[in-house]
Amino acid sequence: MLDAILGLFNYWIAIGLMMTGLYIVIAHTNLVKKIIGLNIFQTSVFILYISMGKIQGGTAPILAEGTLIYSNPLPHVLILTAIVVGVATTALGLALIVRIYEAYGSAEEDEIVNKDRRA
Amino acid sequence: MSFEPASAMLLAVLLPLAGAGLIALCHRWPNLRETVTLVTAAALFANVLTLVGPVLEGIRPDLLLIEILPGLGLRLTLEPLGMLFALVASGLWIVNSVYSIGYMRGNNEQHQTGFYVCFAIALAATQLLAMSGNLLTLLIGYEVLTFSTYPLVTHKRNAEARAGGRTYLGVLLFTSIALLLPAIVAVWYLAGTIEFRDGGVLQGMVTPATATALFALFLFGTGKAALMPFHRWLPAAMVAPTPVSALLHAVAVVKAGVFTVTKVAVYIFGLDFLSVSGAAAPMLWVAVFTLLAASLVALSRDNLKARLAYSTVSQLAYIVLGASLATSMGVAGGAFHLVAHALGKITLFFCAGAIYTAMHKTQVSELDGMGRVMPFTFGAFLVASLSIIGLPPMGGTWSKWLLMSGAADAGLTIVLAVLAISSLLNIVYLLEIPMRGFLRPPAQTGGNGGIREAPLLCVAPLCLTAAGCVVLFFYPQPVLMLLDTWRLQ
Amino acid sequence: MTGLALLLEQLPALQVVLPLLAAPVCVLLRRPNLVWALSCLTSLGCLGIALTLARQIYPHGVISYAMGGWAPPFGIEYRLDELSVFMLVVVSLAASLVLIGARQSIQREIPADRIHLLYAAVLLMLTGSLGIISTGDAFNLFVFLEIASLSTYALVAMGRQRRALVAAFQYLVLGTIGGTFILIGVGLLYMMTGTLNMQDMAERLPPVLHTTTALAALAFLVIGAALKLALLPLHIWLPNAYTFAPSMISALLAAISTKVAAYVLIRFVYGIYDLRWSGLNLPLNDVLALLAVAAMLFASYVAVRQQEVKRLLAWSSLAQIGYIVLGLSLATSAGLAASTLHILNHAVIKAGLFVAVAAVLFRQGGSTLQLADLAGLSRGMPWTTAAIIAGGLGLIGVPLTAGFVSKWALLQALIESGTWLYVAALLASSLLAVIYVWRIIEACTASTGDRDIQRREAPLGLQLSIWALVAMNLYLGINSSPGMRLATEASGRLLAPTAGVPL
Amino acid sequence: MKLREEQTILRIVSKLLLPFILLFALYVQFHGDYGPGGGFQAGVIFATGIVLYGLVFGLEAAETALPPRWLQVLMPLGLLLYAGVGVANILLGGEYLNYNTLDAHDPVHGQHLGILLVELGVGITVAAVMVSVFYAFSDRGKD
Repeated sequence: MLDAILGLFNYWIAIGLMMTGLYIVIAHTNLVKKIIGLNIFQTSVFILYISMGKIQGGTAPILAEGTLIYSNPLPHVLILTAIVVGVATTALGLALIVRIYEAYGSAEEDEIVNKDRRA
Repeated sequence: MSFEPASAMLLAVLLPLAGAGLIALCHRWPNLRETVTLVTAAALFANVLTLVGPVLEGIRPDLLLIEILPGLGLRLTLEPLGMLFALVASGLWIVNSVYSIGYMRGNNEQHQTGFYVCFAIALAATQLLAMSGNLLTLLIGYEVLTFSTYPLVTHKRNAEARAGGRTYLGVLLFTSIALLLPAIVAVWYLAGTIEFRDGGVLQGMVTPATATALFALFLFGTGKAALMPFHRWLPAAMVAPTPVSALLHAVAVVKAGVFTVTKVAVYIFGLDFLSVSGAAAPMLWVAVFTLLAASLVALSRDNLKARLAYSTVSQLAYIVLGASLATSMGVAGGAFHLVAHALGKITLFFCAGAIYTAMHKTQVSELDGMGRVMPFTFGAFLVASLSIIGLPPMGGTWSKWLLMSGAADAGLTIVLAVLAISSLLNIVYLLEIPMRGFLRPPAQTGGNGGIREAPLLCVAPLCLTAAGCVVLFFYPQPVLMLLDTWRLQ
Repeated sequence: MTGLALLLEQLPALQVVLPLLAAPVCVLLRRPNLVWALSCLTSLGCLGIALTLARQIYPHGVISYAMGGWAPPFGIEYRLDELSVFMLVVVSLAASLVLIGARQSIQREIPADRIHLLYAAVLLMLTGSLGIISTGDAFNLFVFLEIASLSTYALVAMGRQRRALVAAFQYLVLGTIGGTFILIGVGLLYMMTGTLNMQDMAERLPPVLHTTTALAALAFLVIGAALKLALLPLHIWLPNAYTFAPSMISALLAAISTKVAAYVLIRFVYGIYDLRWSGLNLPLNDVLALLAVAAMLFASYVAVRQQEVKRLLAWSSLAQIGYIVLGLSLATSAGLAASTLHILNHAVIKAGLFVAVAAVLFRQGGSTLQLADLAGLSRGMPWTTAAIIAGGLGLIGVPLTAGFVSKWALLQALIESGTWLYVAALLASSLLAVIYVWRIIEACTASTGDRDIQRREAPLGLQLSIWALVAMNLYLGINSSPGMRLATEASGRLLAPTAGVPL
Repeated sequence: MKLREEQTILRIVSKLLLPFILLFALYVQFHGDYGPGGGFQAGVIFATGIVLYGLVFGLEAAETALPPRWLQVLMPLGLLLYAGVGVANILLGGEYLNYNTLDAHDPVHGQHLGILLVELGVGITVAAVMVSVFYAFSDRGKD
């Protein structure tokens, strides 16, 4: 039991972050907060990947005397790409929010919906 | 002409289409446009006539146009029943065109070009349907016919027309997509082919229960055959101008429906299989019910066209009945009725249109004494009514005779009784109209302006078709020969 | 080896690189007409490459291309089988036909200083879509998916109304969640198999199939793909995105975005996993089929009630997505072939309709098109009306249109599997389609009454695009044997017991 | 702005730091094939330098140093460099991005050259994008 909690703590952290992020995306009406939630959600996946690559006792994957076990560098590389994708998404999302704010005078989802309904 | 029969078949489909294009091009010159219509109609009829010889010799021209899916293509095959239908449709198109010109000009209708274009397309569809070599081709012809007649039904473009058009399209499309298409797919799945073949394709492939269900799907799915409860579109389509009603009820649409039913019964199920498996029995009673119920409704209608519409529903049930008897005599009777009813009903509608054009009357109760004003029209009406009732010396006699023989063959005495009752009902609701016209005194006093017929272009066709009804009694050989060719094959 | 043969070898990469190169050139060129011409040429080039590849792959089988010379499964492999090349043709064909007509419509709807950016985004979307289809690497697929999605968000945001911004934002949030779900799924699969090459994954998966991780990965992948695909309960982004995007972009989205997502779903559930695996103790087929049926019925019903034409078409797309998913959920060769074919046919039909709507909007102005605005269209723009009718009949599935063929194939597949309830649902959905299509047609032919709307046919470019798509629609409906054969072979390869060549 | 003129320490420190930030970016950029680093990181670090400059000295100053027009050109240029290397590989007879082809005699040298060029392309694009995102945001709301 304890093993399941402590031994797999990295997964628990990832799941916790994932749920937090998704909750923020769903529950908050503020668009900026939604983007933040989205970021947290994505970060949880980054952590999942990176923790996956770590091997106990392994070092950085640079050839050196005396080390036999290396951590897997591939997930890091992948996540680097995923981070870039995440940044692009965030930038685009924020840009959209700025323009939405200019067009509606608000960045709250319910107010925007109301304004559209009235229009 | 020395056409290959196969190319003549293709031409029969392409001619009206080309005509439609030309008509559209002649938009600005009404006289030229009407000439094109008539020339196309005449050319089509001549072309179809060239096919009669080969068909009577027992040849079945066959032409695979395109293969849509493996084993599934557009195929034209001409067999005697289709020949009969093609002949009736193309022949009556000429008459109908002449009448349309008189009617459309007489009433100053709008959108005349569109009217003639759609008419020509509808004719192309009937030719495709008549010559279809498999269910897919038939379905295509059937659907094109539905879509091309929709603008005709909603010709007036007002709210009423649109409501009628919606019912028209709704019922026809609903039945064809929800019932007919699955039936076709099922045949394709069960029998591996949807070609029309002598003796059917389903024998030995399906259980009697499945066959019964399939037959019901086909019959109800063919909404154009107007079996109750899918008959609503026919009265709804009465909003259309009269030439359209004539087309719908006599030439193209309803005949396409009953032709489909007949063809499916003969070439997909096969009459032997149909009678052995008992698949047709339930539908027989649906047809009987429709036949009687529609007659009763017709009795209660005062609007002339509505009465004729319900009469059509009832008459179509005769043909479905003929197919459902599952005897060759019954089918022959149905096929004969297809011709006889076409001639009779087109005359009746022409008359209704002529009355409207000349006097602007639409109700039966307004017709008192009109026979003296429009003697030709009402005379033709009388002749056509007698033909539809089935009294000699009119063509309808033969179809009733054949149908009754078919019923006797099948050992269904009760059907004989039904046919007799129905004839009585026909007498009541159809003969009332010429009776009123000739025997009752005119409703308004001072309306004795002598004879005031509709324009010649309206009256001539209806006299012609009425004469046709008589000729068909004395000279039914061409039709009977075609039917014999079919029975011998 | 001659130079040409050398180049032929490189086609799998060039396919993706061509639009990738063209996109920055567009940004540098800036001149609207030049940029448009370049985009057209590029997509036509992609089409040419796709066709050349198809000629190689259909007779000879899979092409494997080692990106950067690193041999698979270690390097990124571009792996083209019959299905992918089929999709390549669909996507590049749809893009070409839509782009040809896009010039005037885009010029009318987009400020001149942004047009070059729009085309660049379109080309990036094309890059992403073609990349998704070509790649054999699960992570690479994710990256391309995000490239395509990001450019799509930007494209939607270029719509003229401010609601386009909100629609794009909504799409961005849901699309990113979908993409991230796919990322999770890929990660979990990598954990279990130690490889990212999808072919390799498929081979290494069976021993670990029963593990929770492998099943969770499948769940994440399917949900992620369903989000991008807008399968019913995950569809809320789509109607707004289609409605408020610039008209021609709606056509592109309808023809490409969801179709590529459908490909991704097929790849996941048949290329990596296999819905037929008995070890796969999930009722996934049934879940997918039920969602598909729900989409077919519910979305069609909603479409019937719409007043805005683009929104109506969007809901109809949702229903058509239902057909695609229903076919693939059957886990039979016939079902998958029907889905594949419907991807092509629906792309052509819906793109044609959206371009026709763009043509109407071009003459009418404004950015949304109410049904009531269509009144008198059949008089002012008879050809466009004819195209709309042809497309509408395709949506219903009337014979001689492409829609009939795929519906026929789907009906066959359903009957073959004995799923009669689904047959009934398909027919019911077709009937609803009749109603919503008929509402459009009736609106087009309605008389204008007193209002006298001056309308002329749209410019030649738009006409060309419309009629090319309509001609495709009719051609595929009349001569469907080739398409059917290609789709059957594509699904056959995917469902073959030993899929593909050894690595 | 008054506040900005008062921040003497900030201004001087950042002026001192700026060359090193940019230099570090270049180091990360060009050392990427031996140690941790590469175009993404370098691009972001480079952009950080510009962003810092903009924050402290004002947007106008930053835009004089690195005009937005350049960025419009640099963004696609980086992408072109990246894709162009791949196309060059194809033209030299290898697969797309097969750097071995870049040097006919020494594939390893080809690898070095290839990754350097590709990462340079990535770096340019990332830096340009980052800076233009910054410009775009800080430009808002002024008018």
